[in-house]
Amino acid sequence: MLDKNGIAKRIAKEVKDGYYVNLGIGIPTLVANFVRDDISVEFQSENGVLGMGPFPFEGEEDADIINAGKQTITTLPGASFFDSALSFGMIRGQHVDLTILGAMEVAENGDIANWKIPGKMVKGMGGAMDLVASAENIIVAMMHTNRAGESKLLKRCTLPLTGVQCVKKIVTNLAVLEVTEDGFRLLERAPGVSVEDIKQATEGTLIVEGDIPEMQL
Amino acid sequence: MLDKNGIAKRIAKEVKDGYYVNLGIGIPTLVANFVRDDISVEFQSENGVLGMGPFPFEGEEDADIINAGKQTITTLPGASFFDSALSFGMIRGQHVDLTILGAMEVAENGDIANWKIPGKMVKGMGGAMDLVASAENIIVAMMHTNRAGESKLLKRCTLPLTGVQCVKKIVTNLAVLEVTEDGFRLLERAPGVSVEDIKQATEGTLIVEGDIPEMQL
Amino acid sequence: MIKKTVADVSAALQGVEDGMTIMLGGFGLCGIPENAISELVRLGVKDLTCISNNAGVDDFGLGLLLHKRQINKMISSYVGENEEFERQMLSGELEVELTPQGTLAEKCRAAQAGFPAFYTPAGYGTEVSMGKETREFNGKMYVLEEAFKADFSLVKAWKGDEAGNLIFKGTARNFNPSMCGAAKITVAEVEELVPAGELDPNEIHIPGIFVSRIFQGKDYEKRIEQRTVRKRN
Amino acid sequence: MIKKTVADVSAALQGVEDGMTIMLGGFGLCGIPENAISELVRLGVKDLTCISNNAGVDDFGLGLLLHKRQINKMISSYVGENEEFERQMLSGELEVELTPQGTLAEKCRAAQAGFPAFYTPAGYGTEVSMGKETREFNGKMYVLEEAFKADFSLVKAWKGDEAGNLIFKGTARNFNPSMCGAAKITVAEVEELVPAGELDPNEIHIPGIFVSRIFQGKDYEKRIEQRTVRKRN
Repeated sequence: MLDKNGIAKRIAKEVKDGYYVNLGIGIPTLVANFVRDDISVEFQSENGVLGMGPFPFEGEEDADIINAGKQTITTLPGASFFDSALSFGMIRGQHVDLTILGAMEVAENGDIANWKIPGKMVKGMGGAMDLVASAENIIVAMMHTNRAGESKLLKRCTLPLTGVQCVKKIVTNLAVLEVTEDGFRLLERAPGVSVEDIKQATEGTLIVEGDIPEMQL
Repeated sequence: MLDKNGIAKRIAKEVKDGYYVNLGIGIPTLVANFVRDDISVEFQSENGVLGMGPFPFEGEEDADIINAGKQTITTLPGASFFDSALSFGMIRGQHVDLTILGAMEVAENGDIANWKIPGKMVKGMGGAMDLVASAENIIVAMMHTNRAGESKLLKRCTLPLTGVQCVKKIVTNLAVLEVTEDGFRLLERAPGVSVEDIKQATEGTLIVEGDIPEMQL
Repeated sequence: MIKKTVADVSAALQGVEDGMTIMLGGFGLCGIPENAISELVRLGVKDLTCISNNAGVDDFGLGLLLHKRQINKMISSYVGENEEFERQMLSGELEVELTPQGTLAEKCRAAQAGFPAFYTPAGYGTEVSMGKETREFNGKMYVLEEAFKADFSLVKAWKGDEAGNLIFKGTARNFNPSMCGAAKITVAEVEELVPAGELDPNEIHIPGIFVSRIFQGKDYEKRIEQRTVRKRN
Repeated sequence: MIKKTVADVSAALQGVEDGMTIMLGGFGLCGIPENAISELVRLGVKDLTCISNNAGVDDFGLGLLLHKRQINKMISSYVGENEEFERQMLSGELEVELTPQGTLAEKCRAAQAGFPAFYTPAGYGTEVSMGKETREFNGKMYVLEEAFKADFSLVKAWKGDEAGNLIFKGTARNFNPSMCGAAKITVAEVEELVPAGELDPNEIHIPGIFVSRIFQGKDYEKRIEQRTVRKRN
């Protein structure tokens, strides 16, 4: 079973040379720490920066240079700043190669819910609806079950949707799964997790074909 | 009767302090020469410059700085360059206060035709359709009649239209006219031109109320 | 050159009235029009509809207006980080219209550029598209979204000149450029106001034609919401 | 940093084939991709559809392609100043689709930014709107125009870096920025190619994400169509 860093580490393997990547808040942010050094990747933040670097050294924070999580950041050589309209032009126009974001629920048809729980304070969708409606390549990073132990991989989402039929891949603390026309296809098990464990934790249709390998991290 | 410079001179009086102005090719271009020195005006060219100045001194031409007529120009302090999409955002978004352009025909309902003569080589509408469809304040600068002596102020345009019900004012070699719901209202006569002369040269409905003053140039 | 400079924030906000719709630039607390917000508090105008990506924090940014109950309705994409906001929203005192961030930006840009409406894929199949026209283009579904209509647009830039030309800095650019000229009156406050001719015409982000009034702001706090740093080795 | 540099114009235009749709930046002869046009002539690709505001002059710009009969169809707003163009158009050899200039720019920008279509007032009530959907918003009529679809976009910038970031100069900017990322492959030629990090991130007009390949152009002629000057006193 993986912890949050483990999930991020596994997702980092999906990041290919030459990719522009948008990372959501939470586990996705951690992915940047695990991307291989020998490939070229640029991180985009929807508030208007491409080519984000690490956090600044103490004392070098600039209030005018932040990411979408409102954290102070730095930029790398080749970076650029731009306005919100152009930023979402990048996203909507499918120039960003990979979007990694968290979710409350994912349905076996690729629907995703990650912005609203009826009856609770709603903070808003931010850029998530634009990202999921536009991106060709979306990976969800999340725990396989919620705190009550209920599956977050469902036949149908129960929460208000963020986007429809858009999720392509899911990496959880238990498994890597692909969204197919027939349901969630199990690709990999987390270390020490059995296919049976994953079946138990998955409410939606789970497709298990042949031997399921353990993740290589 | 006015010559081209006279028409431009009369139109220059319509340019008010604080106006952003787009000038079409031909007579409209001449208007810039007659705008009062004591008011602030900025000229926009749809190829991407605001704050155009006079032609450059000999030897100082820059191939990268031209107007929409492809002429080499200079810029004044406070000028800016921008791309075509933003430029037409200015025009479409009605940030340009006054558009002055030429025409082949104007109809009494404000329709304008200035881009195409069937059977002849068509060069294209350039930015004219965007300008006339967007601008709130359009003045047409043209001769009252064509080379064959036929009126260019018509009941209905006979040539393919550039825009509908958009022209507000017309300044010709004979008169200043306003487009109203009832037709062309005669506002001023050119020096030495009688109301009768103007009636003769106007095919569309001409409204003559009271004494028609002679233009002050 | 058409001069857009006004003496101070008070002159810049002349005409702001109760019940108006006001756009405000900024992402989080980054690039917000600090001076203009303070003046709105001082003026005490009420029943405002505010279009802003976020709603500030409890004691800064739009939180200051919320605290004084000056805002009736917020149109935003994300409104976390603000307890007073949450209280007013849950009690029904405050109306909130949540809009996807890219749609919010484009609704500003559409108003600036004279587009009445546009089709975007964001929000299709979600409650955001409820009551809106949806339509297929090339096998994909889109939602029709309309341009904003606003009375004032309050933006913050880094440098500006007398002609109203603006240059933004870093990610403080965000929504500010698209809001310029997207309301009847656009007020720009800048950290540095220079004479016309000092800014390179090639480096201007927003031409002065989109700005109605410009003034030199003061006392910028530029608060950081999430101060994240790393240690030097 | 994702490197976009290629060795030369020949590498940059790899993949251009007969029958493709190609966008080309420039207004008149200002800001046209001179190197890429020469390479298209050298390659001899035929049956091209070219999206470009103008069509060059007889012996320069797109006129060079017209002369070799490489263009089947032009989508432009203004095509004067070109006798060979006129001959081919009148004889029916060349198809011409005339589009209002602002609509042309926005059809590029829509393709870049993932908008399938937009409503514009330009051309309403004229033959440009024939066969297109028209619609009223707030009492005014608009025409629905769709985003362009193109295979290659060929743009010219002043400075560029290895990451594909671009800065344009003066009015040579024109259609170039909106065409970046508006086709499957975007090729940028620049007068000066610098290492990543040399351009100020705040001054970049088009981020490298919209550019597929970049190369250092050479032998720029930058011909002036209308040399207008004044005498010194």
